[in-house]
Order: sequence, then C-alpha cells, then structure tokens
Amino acid sequence: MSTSLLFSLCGIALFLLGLYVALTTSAMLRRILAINIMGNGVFMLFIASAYQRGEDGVLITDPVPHALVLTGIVVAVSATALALTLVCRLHELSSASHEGPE
Amino acid sequence: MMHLFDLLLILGLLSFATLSLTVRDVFTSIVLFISTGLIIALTWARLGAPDIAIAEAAIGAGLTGALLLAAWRRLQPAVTDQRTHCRNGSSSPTGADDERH
Amino acid sequence: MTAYLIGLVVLLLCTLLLGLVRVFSGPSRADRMLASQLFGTTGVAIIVLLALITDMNGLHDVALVMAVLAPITSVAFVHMAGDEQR
Amino acid sequence: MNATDANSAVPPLGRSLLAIALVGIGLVLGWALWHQANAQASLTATVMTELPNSGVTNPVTAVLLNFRAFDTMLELAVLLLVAVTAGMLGERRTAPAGERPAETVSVSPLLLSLTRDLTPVMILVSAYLLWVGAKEPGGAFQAGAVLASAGVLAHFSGRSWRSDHRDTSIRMLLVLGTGAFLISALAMLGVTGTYFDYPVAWAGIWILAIETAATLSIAVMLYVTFCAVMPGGDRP
Repeated sequence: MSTSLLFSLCGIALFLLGLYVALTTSAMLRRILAINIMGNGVFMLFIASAYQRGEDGVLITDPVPHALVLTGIVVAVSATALALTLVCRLHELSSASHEGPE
Repeated sequence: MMHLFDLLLILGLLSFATLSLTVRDVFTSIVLFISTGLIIALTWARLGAPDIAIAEAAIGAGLTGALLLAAWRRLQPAVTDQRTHCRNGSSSPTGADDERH
Repeated sequence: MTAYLIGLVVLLLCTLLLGLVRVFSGPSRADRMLASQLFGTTGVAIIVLLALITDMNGLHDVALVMAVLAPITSVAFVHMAGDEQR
Repeated sequence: MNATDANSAVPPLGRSLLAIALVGIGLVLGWALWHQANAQASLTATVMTELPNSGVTNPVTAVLLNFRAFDTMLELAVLLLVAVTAGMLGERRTAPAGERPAETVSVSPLLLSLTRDLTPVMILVSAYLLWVGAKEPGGAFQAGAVLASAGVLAHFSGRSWRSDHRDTSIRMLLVLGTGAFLISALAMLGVTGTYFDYPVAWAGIWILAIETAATLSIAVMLYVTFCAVMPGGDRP
C-alpha cells in the first residue's frame, strides 16, 4: 500500500468523521470544529494525491493542489472566525433576551 | 521503518480528531483540536508540502488557538463577565456545555 | 545514520501520543493546555528531524514558525482562563 | 437532514442510519480511490515547463501569483468580505453599550517583556517568509499569518493595533491586497493584452510587490476578524 493511498484513506476517514459529528451534535462550537476536521480531510486527500515518487525514487510533488490547499486553509480559518463571531453574537443576544426587561 | 512512522501519524491523527469531537468537556475538545492541527502540520511536512506546513503551523499555533479560546470564553454561561451586563446561570440554546450523547 | 534518525522520529511520535493521556485525564485546565504546549515542542523536534531525513530545507522554516508562534496559545489561555480556580 | 436544527439531538435510530450511510460512502470513496491510484493525471510537467517564464522559482508561488492569480485575487476578496462582516458584528456588539467601562487590564511584566522581545522576531520572520517565497517555501499567506499573530500577541498584552475598520488607514490596508491584484490585472491588460500575463523580465519584482501588498492586507484582515471574536469589544 503506497503512502499516497494510505494518507488518502486517512483523509476520507477524517471527512466522514467530521461529517457525522457535524450532523449529529447540537453544540455549535463543536459543529464548527467538526466542519474544520472535514475540511482538513479534503485537504489531506488533495495533498496525498499530489505526492508521487518518480522512477528513481526522487520525490515529485504536484504544485497545483498545494496552491489550492494553501488558498483553502486561509479561507477556512477566516470562515471559522466568522462562524465563531456569529455564534458568540447569537449567544449574547439570546442570553440578553432571557435576562432582559420583558 | 518510515512506514511505521506513517502508521503512527495516521493513528495519532485519527485518535486526536475522534477524541476532539467526542469528548464531553468543551475546553478539552478545543485543546485536542489545537493538537490535531499540530499533527496535521506534521503530516504536511511528511507529505512533502512545506509551504502548506508553514501556513498550517502559523495559523494553527497563532490564530486558531486564540480564536477558539476567545470564543470559548464568550460562550461560557457561568463565568461572570463584567464587560457584559448579562449574567445567566441557565443553559442557553447555543450554550457551550449542552452536549448530549 | 538515517535509520537512527527515523528511529528517533518514531520514538518522539510515540511520546507525543503518550502525552494524549495527560490531555485527556489532566485534572486542571492548565494541565491540558501545558500538555498541548509540550506537543508543540515535540512537533518542532520531529520536523527538524524530518528535514534531516528527507533532505528538505524548507522544513526548517516550518520549525522556525512553529517555535516562534508557540507562546501565543498559552498567552491566550492565561488571558482567557487564567482567573479561574479550577 | 433532520439534524441541522440546533436544539434537537438526533435520535439513536437516525444516528445509526447516518453512520451506516457514511460508512457506505466511505467504502465507495475508498474503492474509487483504489482504482484511481495508478491512473493519476498530474500538472507537474506543465508547471515545470512554464516555470522559467513566471519570474519565481518556487512552483507553488508561481501557481498562486502568476498561473492562477485569479483564484488568489478572489480569495483575497473573500477574506475582505469576512473581515468587513466580522468587523460590523463586533461593532454592533459594543455600540449599544454606550460608554465602555474603563477596564483595569493588569498585564503582567512578564507578558510585556515577552511581547517586546517576540514582536520584532515575528515581524522579521514574516519579512523573511515573504522574501524567501520566491525561491523556497514561504509566501504571502504564511507571512500574513505570522504578522497577524504578532498583532494577536500585541492585543493580549494590552497594546492592540488600531483595529477599528472605519479608520481610513485600516480601510486602505484592508483593500490593499485586492486592489493591488486588480490594478495589476488591468495594467497587464493594457500592456500585454491578457489579465495576468506579466512580461518575463519584470515578473519577479512585480510579483514581490503584489505579495507585499497581499501580506499586509492579509495580516490586517485576519487581525480585524480576530478582534471581532475577542470578548470585550474591539479594543481592550
């Protein structure tokens, strides 16, 4: 079993794990973490598919998936921060309306 | 021998991710998630992608941890925060600790 | 020489996985956080060894960034949870 | 999916059905991967033949800044959108409170000296990553993330950067990355007739200039987004 295939399978496992937890949990923070794990599984699939050894054993990596994943990581952390902002804001608003002068 | 390293790496990655998503305490979950980011950076280094490993190390070590801990602090229902006027003891809809299993 | 380095890397990875026990069962939050900081240190060592094994010079930069940015998480922890008694 | 409304935990039957479905998907994906393993298409050869025309020698930077520059520009636009949205959310949070109570942030001297010693190192590492990105691993995203981490550290030690996104200089920095890409695209359209087709002689220095703008912009965007998540408003 080659290294590329091994890490590809690991990426699929991470994706499915994240998907399962994201669909079944009820805590928002954990759902955000699960979606991040899903994204990391997809990234791992990309990078593992870019990992190839040539005939003489020298490492050849495909730069295009690397560039795509680099873009994806930065967008993922940015989206995570936005989701965290929204969750915190929702939490503060709902707790204020629970306590508020009503 | 390098195969053993790969297997250990994958084992660690999957166990960290699984524990991070299933453990009850949210703080432990966050700490495990930060550690998962570190192992993922190791995996990128192993797979010959140093560009992505640098990005993952920078974001995982510098930003994600701070972001998640800040959000965890803001979602705490019990800890009194002087900066906001609301102090509630009851669990809220998006509360951090109402994980059901 | 390379076999020795690979053995060292496997050993370090084993210690990293053993540290999971402390994160999982640490009585206080500071214990869990410190264990994760220890993972960071071990990770830097693993990456430097990987740079030697695979002869990839770019990995030194990964170790540099990881080492420089490691304190931020613990500073954030102290800022966010340092005033608790648990 | 019935699990997406926030307050309902999924019943055990639904969970097990979901788990079975996901395992099935995993088996199908693994099977597809197994049969795909020997028939991989790779763009390595294409990139490597075009690499001398790109102005840099790091293939990833060449792909990001030259061959697929449209993607990178749109990604910076996404980051800009996120930063503005998060900045507005953070502003809305602090606005109704009226006067913010003067906080007594007690910053330990240890943290202050750590910040004083570490911030120059971080800025240096960031500049190094930006400079070395043309030849070796590194580049605008990594440098921007390191610079934003320096801002996060400064924020924790009570000396936060000016992060109000209504500030003119912050606004300039926010749009700097996307703007540099747009201007470069339009200028290249005028010079060579195609959007991101740099002249070979000038490509290296041109890419470095765009990358510098993108680094500053990414750092400020990530920092503004981070400040929106921090408890207690934009400024401590």
